[in-house]
Amino acid sequence: MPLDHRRLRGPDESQPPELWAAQPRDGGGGEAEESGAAPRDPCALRPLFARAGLLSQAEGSAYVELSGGTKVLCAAWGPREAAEPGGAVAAGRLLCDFRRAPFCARGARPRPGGAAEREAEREAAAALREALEPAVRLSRYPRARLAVSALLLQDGGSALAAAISAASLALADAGVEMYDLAVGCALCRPPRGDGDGDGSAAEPWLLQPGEAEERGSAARLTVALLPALNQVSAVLGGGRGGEPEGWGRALRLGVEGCQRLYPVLRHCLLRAARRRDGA
Amino acid sequence: VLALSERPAGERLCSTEEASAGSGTYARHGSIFASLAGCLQRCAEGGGLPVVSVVRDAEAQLLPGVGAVVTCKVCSINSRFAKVNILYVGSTPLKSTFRGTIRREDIRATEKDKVEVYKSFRPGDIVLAKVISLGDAQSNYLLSTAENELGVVVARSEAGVQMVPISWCEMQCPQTHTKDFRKVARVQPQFLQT
Amino acid sequence: VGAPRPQRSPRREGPGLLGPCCGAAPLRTVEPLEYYRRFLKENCRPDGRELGEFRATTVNIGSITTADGSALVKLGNTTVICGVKAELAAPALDSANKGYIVPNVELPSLCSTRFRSGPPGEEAQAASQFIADVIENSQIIAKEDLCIADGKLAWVLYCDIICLDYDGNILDASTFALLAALKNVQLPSVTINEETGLSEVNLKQKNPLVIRKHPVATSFAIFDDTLLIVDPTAEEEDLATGTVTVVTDEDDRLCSVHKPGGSPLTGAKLQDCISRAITRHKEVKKLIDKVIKSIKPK
Amino acid sequence: MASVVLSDAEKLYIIHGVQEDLRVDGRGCEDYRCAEVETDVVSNTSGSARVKLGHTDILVGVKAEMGTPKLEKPDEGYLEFFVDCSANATPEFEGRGGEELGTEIASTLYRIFSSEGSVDLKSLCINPGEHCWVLYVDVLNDQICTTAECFNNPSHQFSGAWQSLIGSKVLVLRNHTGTFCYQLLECGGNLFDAISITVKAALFNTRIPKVRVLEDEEGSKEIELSDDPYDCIRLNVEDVPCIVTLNKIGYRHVVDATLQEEACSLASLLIAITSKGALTCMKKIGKGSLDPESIFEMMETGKKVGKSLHASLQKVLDEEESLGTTRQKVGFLG
Amino acid sequence: MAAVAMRLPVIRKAVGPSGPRGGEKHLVVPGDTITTDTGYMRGHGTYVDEEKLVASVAGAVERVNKLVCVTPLKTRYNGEVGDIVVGRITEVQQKRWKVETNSRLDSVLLLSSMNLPGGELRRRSAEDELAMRDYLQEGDLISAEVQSVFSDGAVSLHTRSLKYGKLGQGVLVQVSPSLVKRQKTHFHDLPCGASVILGNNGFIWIYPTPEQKDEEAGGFTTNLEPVPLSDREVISRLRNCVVALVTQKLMLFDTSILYCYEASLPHQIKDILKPEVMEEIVLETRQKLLDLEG
Repeated sequence: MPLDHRRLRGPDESQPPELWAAQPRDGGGGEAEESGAAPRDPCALRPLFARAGLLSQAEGSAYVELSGGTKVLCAAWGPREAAEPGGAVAAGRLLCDFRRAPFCARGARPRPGGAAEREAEREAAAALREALEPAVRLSRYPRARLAVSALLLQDGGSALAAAISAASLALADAGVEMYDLAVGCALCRPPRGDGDGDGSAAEPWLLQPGEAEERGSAARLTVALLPALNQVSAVLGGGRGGEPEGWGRALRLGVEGCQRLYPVLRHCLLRAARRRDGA
Repeated sequence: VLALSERPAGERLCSTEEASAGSGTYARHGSIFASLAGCLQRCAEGGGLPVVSVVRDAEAQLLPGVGAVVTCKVCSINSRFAKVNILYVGSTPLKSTFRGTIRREDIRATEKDKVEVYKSFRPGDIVLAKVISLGDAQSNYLLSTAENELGVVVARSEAGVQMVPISWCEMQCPQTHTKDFRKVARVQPQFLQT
Repeated sequence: VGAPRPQRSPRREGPGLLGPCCGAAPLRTVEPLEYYRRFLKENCRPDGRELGEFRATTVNIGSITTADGSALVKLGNTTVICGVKAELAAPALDSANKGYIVPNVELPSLCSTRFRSGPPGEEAQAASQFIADVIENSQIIAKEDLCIADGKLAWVLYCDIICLDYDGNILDASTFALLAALKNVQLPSVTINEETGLSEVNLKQKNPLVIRKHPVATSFAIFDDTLLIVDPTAEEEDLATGTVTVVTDEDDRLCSVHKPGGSPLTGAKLQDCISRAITRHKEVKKLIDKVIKSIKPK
Repeated sequence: MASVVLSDAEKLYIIHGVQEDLRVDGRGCEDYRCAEVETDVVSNTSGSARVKLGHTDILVGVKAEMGTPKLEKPDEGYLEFFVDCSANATPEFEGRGGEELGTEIASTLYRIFSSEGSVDLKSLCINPGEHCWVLYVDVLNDQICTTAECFNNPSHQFSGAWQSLIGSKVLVLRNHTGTFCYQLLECGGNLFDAISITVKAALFNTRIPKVRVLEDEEGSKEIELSDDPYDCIRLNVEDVPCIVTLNKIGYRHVVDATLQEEACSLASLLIAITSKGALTCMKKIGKGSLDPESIFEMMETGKKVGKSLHASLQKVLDEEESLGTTRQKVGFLG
Repeated sequence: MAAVAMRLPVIRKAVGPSGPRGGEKHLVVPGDTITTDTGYMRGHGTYVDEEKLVASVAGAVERVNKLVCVTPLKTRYNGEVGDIVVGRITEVQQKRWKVETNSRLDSVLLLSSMNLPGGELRRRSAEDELAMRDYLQEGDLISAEVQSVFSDGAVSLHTRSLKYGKLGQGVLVQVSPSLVKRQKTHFHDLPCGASVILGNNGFIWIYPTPEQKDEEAGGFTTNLEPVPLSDREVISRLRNCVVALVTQKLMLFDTSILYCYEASLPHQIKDILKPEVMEEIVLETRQKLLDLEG
């Protein structure tokens, strides 16, 4: 691995204390019991807190927090001159950046700038762009670029979905013309204790899983919806195979979840608009 | 003009039969939707359909469009064109500058072949210009000053003093009284402040 | 949680000569330095502060539960978050009885348009080095305290400081965030099993870090080579001819003076900076004590 | 994504055609182009395959090497993917664009083929926590690789395994100049499906040498490779999925889109389907959005098409195997 | 019904590039000595090395009196004045468009070399210059004639005839330019119910036969009505026939295409592209062409 001179480096190797915990198996088990003890309503949404327009330097910004710990901050910048004039003239470009704070997850601290971390961030940024592009009226911004930066401060599960919601709020807050907001929602399918998931009808999908549920899941899905137009702008999921019907149900559940989250985001934007007008 | 409650982007406002889509809105599947979070306005003109638009008061994000009058600062000149940075669209400041070009043939409306760029603009000048094209893959915004009201509004002499226009093509330094050539804009009365 | 200073409501208007200078473009964008000078002549700043006035400072501790300690500091608009993650490693060969503190400042593209995404730029690298120097010079934590078993096991404290909103003076904000986050750190107890020689971690039993010193940074911007203004905004930093940062601890001792180039400063002016930094230290210390106290009872 | 620029009228023609279930090349919406599959085309790999789908031409090589298992999964081996989207295939791949597309495809492949229950990763484990097989899967998008300059272009990087192969190609070119005198300047499209089919075929073809773990009295372990080159393990590819990409064009969707059709599609759905019809991965790609109902329809089509895709592929692979060495290889220049 | 057909590849011999009166071509590869006779003149694709004339490209040797050239077997398009080409706009520049014509260099279409909407012949004004993208934009296809060839081989086009101009709905097939036979006309309304433009540059445009002649070409309003299914079937069949012909390296001209079309009729359109079907119908076409030669 090439040495990273641009960051201060600690020792070559270090382990999170959890690895040395007195009874590591027990610790993990206790947690599972915790979530298993009170079987939650699979359709329950975790309360979502959203606030727009809180950063001074960004033209638009939003913060989304899911109870359970996920915290995402997003900044958006309106049209700027495209860096390279040779690009498409007819429509603007949307640039997305996704960063994970080194302390955002439990367990080992990922090395910032490491290959695995860069790859994960690049993939999340691409997913974010996929989800947002259909929502933004890029044709209104010829020769220009719009930029969105997301920073995941704490990953408590459903992080990408929260980032999609936050990013679309930030874009709207920046006054970027949009067809609709993009609302993100995540789901996961817990592994079945007996026999492997054969995709039978009873298979429960959990809406907006927490970090522990996500970690132990057999399959995961993130959906983004443009609620007013009833269009799905992002579908990203994978895991142990299941009947398409099962995934279809998950999609339906996710779309429904997005619709339920929409009023919260809408309200948040209106509050920000009022605050702005009042100022 | 009637201002209604605030609307977020994506909200359905009305059907296209009731009104036509104005700024900050778009029409799809026979309905008009908001594309900005802001105040809804309905504006009826004559006998036609009312126009609905969504207006954002705070720092609307503008792009220089064809026909817009922009304020720009000259960065560099050569014999064929002047390169400028666009700072304002109308009276709205841009959050970041956009690059534009004023070609020699677009500086003035008459006697185009006699125009010389360095007798019209100097780096640092503040110029009012109109966008004539968004440009192509090689060039950026094409601007024109071929109107009486367009051209240099602020220029400094070599002594560093703001010069005063004395004709449509000359400005004078109040300190050293040296004269310099410029394509001077006929400044509208409301801007006449020193 | 925090103790904001009373915000001066209605923004003070600048001296009355700020009419549009040309067409539609006001002075602030066309001639920003001239614009500032007109304010400074009147002994005030465009945001309504006096030259020696700090922005409202707030601190929020422990909001990131995935970190072992965290703090969010706001200095006016400038917002900085610091998360500390503790891991275990073998001590370095040349200092067998010491642990590690690894600070890194990140200025992501999120915090301002002036930064690109990708690896840390010059300013972030300089800030990381500054924080590392403050840790070293002030002895905020004795690295010996981080050692668990001589030559075998020690704590590594990764202190990641991320700027969320960049409106100037990130050194003050970062130093403060680091201090507040370290005060929030709870480390699980570690014992070495005599028989197996393996370490055992008890996640249930946690102890706070011993904070030996409380370094506080105070930054000044130098305008036109002479005028000192405190706690500069990003705009002020850009227009200034130089900046200077003074770090002091609770015993009024100087930990660090950071003056990266720019216009020269007389000894008397520097002395003035130091004494103002000492005053500032008291305010900040009071704030942090209050915040720590407010979360302790539970 | 590699793409072509079309005029509005050309797009309209394609969109109307899809509406009428008659595509430009005469296919219906759910028809694949005729595909050619051949395995064991590169001698110095553990397994390889080449698939031609229209003009999309994919070569995949699998190399099994011994490595250490990942920390979090000590009893499993793993797969690594490397995708080379050479600038030769489409000019769009030139520069960083190709690299980006390459990593995007690699991460999608990783997501699909490394997902639980695809390849039996446990069978790749030699001894837990210490040794396992790592399958390096190299994907080379080998469209239009028939010009001499493309082989001699030093800026063009092939991963190590292909180096020898390139040399042989140049030789062939020198000897039979006449056979390469024309080049159909048409690009393929449907990269994901073609790659997944090729990967599956290459995994089917993969043979991993059998090894034994010997333990001496002190507990130190030694690994012994079987002397017999035919003594090897094969992977069970029954549950390895294939990708079916469904491109939304107008109000309908098509499978196996050409590059021109891809240019008319604003959004598409990528679905990974196993031979039993189980869905293991799905992903929307493209600038546009999809309405939920059409996603359900696309999933249905994907399942149906995916199943027959697996059936046809398995049939060809079995046929090739039954012919054994009697069949003359075409190789990658056929 | 979903149809997925997979097969093992089979080594196939091309039916052969030898046209009706082809005869054996003298094929060379780079480095081959063509002649040691110093009386010959060095033409394209050759160089002189120690008094020997050596080929610098792979292709067929052609002699015109004393001049020896090697025509590359695979080549990009080399423009000649008067050629009919089909090209795609890649860039709108000041006063000109850049056009992709499969040449080594981009071709250009000057604003002054085209008929303005309505076929007006007038001086181009500044407004025309700013509205260039409204006439032709990136991705648009045009048919044009080569007006001049620059010394570096770049081609300048013109569309100053009602025959030429922006193309509407239809299908483009790109083939090697060497497979397009030079003919008096490259615009053909085929009796099977569709039209083709056989660009000398190897761009083949297949489109529904326009009802009114002068409106289709040269105009700037393209017909955006859906093409009827029956026309589509003919166009798709023609397209696949063209692909089959070039795959088997048969020269493209109206008769070969038409014969191939007729030979393909027993097959479903999508089946034409199956290798064995391609082989069969192209053989049949070739036989017919040979019969025609008689």
